[in-house]
Amino acid sequence: MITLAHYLTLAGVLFAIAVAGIFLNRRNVIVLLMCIELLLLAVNFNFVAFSRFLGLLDGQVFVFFILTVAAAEAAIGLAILVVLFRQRRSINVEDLDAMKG
Amino acid sequence: MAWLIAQWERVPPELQALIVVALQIVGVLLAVVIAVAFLTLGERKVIGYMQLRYGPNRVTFFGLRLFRGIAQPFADVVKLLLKEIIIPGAASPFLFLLAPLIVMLPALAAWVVIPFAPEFVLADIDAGLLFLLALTSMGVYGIILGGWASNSKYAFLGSMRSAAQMVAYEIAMGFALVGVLMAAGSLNLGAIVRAQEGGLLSWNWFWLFPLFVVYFISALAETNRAPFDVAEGESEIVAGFHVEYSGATFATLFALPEYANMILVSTLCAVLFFGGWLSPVQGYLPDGNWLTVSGFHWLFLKTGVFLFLFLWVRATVPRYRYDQIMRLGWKVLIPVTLVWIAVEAVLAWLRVGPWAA
Amino acid sequence: MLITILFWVYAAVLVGAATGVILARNPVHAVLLLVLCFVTAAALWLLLEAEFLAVVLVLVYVGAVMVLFLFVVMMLDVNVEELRRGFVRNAPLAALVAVIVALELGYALWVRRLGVELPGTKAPLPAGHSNTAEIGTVLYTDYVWPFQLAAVVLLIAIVAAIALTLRHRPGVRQQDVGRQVAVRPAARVRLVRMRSEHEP
Amino acid sequence: MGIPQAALLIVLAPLAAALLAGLGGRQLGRAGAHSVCIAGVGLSFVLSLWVLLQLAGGAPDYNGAVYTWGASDGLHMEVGFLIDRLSALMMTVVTFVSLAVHVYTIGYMRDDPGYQRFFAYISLFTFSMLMLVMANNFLQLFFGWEAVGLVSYLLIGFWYKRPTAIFANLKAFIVNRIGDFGFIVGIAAIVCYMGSLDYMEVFARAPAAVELRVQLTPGETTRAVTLICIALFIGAMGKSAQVPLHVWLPDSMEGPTPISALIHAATMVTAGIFMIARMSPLYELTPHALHFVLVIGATTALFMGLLGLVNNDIKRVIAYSTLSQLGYMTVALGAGAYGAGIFHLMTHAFFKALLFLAAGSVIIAMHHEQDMRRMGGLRRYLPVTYWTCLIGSLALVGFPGLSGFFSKDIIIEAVHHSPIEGATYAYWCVLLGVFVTALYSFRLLFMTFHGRERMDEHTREHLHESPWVVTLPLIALAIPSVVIGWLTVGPVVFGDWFRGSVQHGPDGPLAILGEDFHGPAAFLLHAASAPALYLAFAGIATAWYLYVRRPDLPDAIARRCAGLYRLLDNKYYFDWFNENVVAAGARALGTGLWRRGDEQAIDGVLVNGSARAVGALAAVVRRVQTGYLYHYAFAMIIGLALLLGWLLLRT
Repeated sequence: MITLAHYLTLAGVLFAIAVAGIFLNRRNVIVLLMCIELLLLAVNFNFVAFSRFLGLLDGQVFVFFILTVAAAEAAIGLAILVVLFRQRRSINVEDLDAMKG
Repeated sequence: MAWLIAQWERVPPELQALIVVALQIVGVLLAVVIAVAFLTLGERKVIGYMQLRYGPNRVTFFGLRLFRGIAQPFADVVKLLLKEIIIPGAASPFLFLLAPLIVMLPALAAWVVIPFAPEFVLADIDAGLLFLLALTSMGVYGIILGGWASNSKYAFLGSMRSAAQMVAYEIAMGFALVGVLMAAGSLNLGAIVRAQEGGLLSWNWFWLFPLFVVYFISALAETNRAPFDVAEGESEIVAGFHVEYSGATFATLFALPEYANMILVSTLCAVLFFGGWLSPVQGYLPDGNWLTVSGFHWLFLKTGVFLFLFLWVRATVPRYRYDQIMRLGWKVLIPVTLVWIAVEAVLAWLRVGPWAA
Repeated sequence: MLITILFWVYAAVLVGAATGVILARNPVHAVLLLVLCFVTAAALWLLLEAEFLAVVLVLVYVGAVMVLFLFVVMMLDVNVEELRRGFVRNAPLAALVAVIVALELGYALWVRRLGVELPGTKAPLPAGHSNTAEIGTVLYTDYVWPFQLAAVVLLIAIVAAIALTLRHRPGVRQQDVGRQVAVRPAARVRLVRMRSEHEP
Repeated sequence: MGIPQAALLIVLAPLAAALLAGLGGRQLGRAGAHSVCIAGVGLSFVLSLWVLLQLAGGAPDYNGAVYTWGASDGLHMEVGFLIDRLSALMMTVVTFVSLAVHVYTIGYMRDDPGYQRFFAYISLFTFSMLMLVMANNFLQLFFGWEAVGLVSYLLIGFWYKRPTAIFANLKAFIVNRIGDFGFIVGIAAIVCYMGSLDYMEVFARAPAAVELRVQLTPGETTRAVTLICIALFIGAMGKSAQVPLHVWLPDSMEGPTPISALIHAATMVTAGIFMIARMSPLYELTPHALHFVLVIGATTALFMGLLGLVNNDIKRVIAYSTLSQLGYMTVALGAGAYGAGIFHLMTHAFFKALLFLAAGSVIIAMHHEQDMRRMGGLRRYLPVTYWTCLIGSLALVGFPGLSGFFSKDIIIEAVHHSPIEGATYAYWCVLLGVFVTALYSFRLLFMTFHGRERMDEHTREHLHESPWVVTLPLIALAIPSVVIGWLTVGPVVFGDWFRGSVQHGPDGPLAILGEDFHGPAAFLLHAASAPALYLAFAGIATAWYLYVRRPDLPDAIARRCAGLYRLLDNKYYFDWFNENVVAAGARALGTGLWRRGDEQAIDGVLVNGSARAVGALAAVVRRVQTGYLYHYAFAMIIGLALLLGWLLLRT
């Protein structure tokens, strides 16, 4: 039988993969954004699983809001990315160091 | 026969159910594919007559002159399947081949939630309408990938146009569906049909007429049909996203999904706004009359009418320009749906019409 | 039984796809693999009987957000090779951090337990149960203000995205429907009555 | 029309006139401006008189709010009027003197370019004073108080191109601010301890609050009501020019003479006196505060009078006289004889305004020459001015039967009978003050109008009596100067005129005096047995001897008593002290704060120092802040891992 622990473990593995992805793709902003989406997906997994196994709906409502905010974040993030690319002709994170002292 | 039944009894019940479902799926798919085949023929004939020409009239079964051109679809299928599949040199082969499948899959998968008759639906799921929306939104991937993987600027431009157009009209379409689900109080398509019981004027189109119009126009755009077929605008970008495809890949990327989608949205029009399998004279004639009996034939008839509308529009309306398409989608259709949803909410609040109960 | 099989299949696909996302050489492949992740995740959520969220995940993420990603990836002329520099050099560190995080999570899950009955299973929900209706009920009553707030967040995101990427290109002629509609024949055509030159 | 409507009109008429003349002066023209202002103030005067007669006829007091512009935590901030006999009397006096000054100004300021502005100011001043007098709450009182101060600032510096005028108006403003600080502390203390701004509520709560104590210095408590009264009196010291906050008044003679008459004789300086009389229910609760008031008043009365003996500027002599007379009023208040104080205020308003206007008339005739040493023998050229001035002087010194006689004699007697600590000192001060008053008054009169004509030829040829707009107010003021005391001493001081508005202690001096009072005539006879009258006559005689008979003698005395003369000539070194100790100290403090505090501590250490500190810190932190997005992402993730680990390992 599939238990709560199965889902939580799956989410944990997903989270760890996403963390590794952030380290690996440190130059590519788009993949970074995608890794963040993966992180959120892992978190959402936990919410949904707990919601199901605890019999409380609030977890799912929370996932709903996370999805909303993540969608907004992705939209704005990509818009910024496009503007950035127009300015710099690059999305290499190492080129985006205007703040560097 | 008895032996077959006995063998059937020996099969475990779970497997039995699986086999039944699989057979149903195969049946529906087969029906859809055949319908697509004949729709291509129908399109050519209808437009031909509208434009005062014959259309296909050579290929027949065994030389029977009665239905001239009736075997044309089969000839086409054979031709397409036998042709060479050319993969462009600089293309990404995996994605190039994957794209047609991605386009085809949602177009066929959507049929599982369509209620064909009062008791016949492959998957009677609660969130049927959402499922439909989710699936139609996936179709865009195939087009984008097809265009991108071809590594051709015409294909890429066509796919971009198509994708933008589909994303834009999906919103208007979604809002139109919101109106429907508000009227029915359910996302289940069967429940939506049952909520429209009671004859021609109790169907959704009457109270949701603006939404119906928006839905139909969006359906035209979603299927990339004329007059919204700029994605394959021959005069500008050769043939759009499928310019590099040939043979079976062309058939699955272009012909099959497009016509399958046409049939699907026509069916959905019938289901969502025209009472699905319900009889239009229900309640106007005494019960038991053969005309008032609900059934698949009504759905078939209504779908046919909408398909004819599709063809009619293609034959008569000139193609829109791209910016005009975007304008229509964002600045006309979406506001119309928003306004009508508000009106509908007020009507429901005031308990007018179908919300009186 | 069926559910168990489906879980393992989907879980395997999910983990594989996620690994593919972070390792993919081509960003387009990464996006597509991420789409696969979302689709399998939606399937897993269906197993968890969260149909609404599963469908919404596909609808919103697969249907909209990832399309956006795909657009951006395709339209930006990205030098992929240059972005991959340091990939191998970072791999050990990445693996280390990932393993640490995984170990911590596993420790929390399997050793500390955090007061949750982990091995417990749930009976399937009754037949007439509608997850969508339930979420709707909660969302429009208890969570109505957060819901409105989320709507505002989305609206701001729309406005911000448009404002950021909007640019006016000089020299582009655009159709002004209002002016077209406002045109009157008198403003365009002048009818002149002329005497014919030859007598009939 | 009832009293409330009349009250509103009384206040608004001068305000409207001021606004018209001030904002639309260019359009109205000179005649228009003065017509509007005189009409406004005239209306106020007529209505005030009507209200006074109504109240005298037994109409009930009016106490009500016109407009509430704020309520906070039970504290109501209102515009409201309290019209009782005290305020009605004040209103009448203020508007009458103001009207006289208005008319007089037509002649005095005839050639001034700021004609309309001047009329706007004096009408505005009248409005402010009326707001002050008619207030029924402390906030409005404060409003009027400050408005009066503001307008006096504007008026003293009316000739803003004269450096001395600017200096004088700044001085008046600053000194008044010091007093106002005390005043607002008093009001704040009232709000704090009584919880209300309304007079009647405060008075009603005051007896219950008598035992409230406040700890000002460690280990020592003071009664809150004493604190309140002394703080309020400090405000009154500023406005009513009591020692040591008197220094602004003589200098303020830089303003045009009508202002001197209006502000520094009849109205503004009396605000303090009026306020303390109004607050008599509070002052009656605290003998300590009364003691303070009494001593300050007595000191002012005598020592400011002495200064009038040595000054040669005609207006300044009158100004010192005003100071001295204000001292008398304050003494009356300190002795608990509030009615006597107000009575003297009223009589003084008439004859002091008269004296100022007469001085102004002289100044016009002398072409703005104010030094008495260049005058003399003017009575032949200015007969009306001379006679009215003589009447004013006689009233001032207390010639039997004239108004000043009654008011001053009552004060002296009241002090004599006062049980307050320090009354003996005060008694001697005011008694000697009578002699001094007579001396400087007649010194002024004799030096100006009698004796040798000391002006130059050119001036002498142009000497002539002032026009009727100048002399008419003189005559109009001379009449009440003569008769008002006789007519009103009975009811106002000893009758029940102020019952309800001013609270006298049951065993106060006025009660004792009242037992012996049997009408003005009897009072006159009774006074013959007191020393004050003879002192006054002695003063007049001395003045005559010194300045008519032997004009060379004063200089000789001055030479003989050089130290004393220098002390008086330098006004007891108050100005020197203020200039060289207070102001210089403040300047030194300011410079110190600027150099040490601002430039070194704040700019050097706090601003630049913190900037440098941040810069130094940033130089270190900058190495951590690489600017690379992924470094931050790494930091976050590693931090997350560490946090998770800490959470898990924390048992």
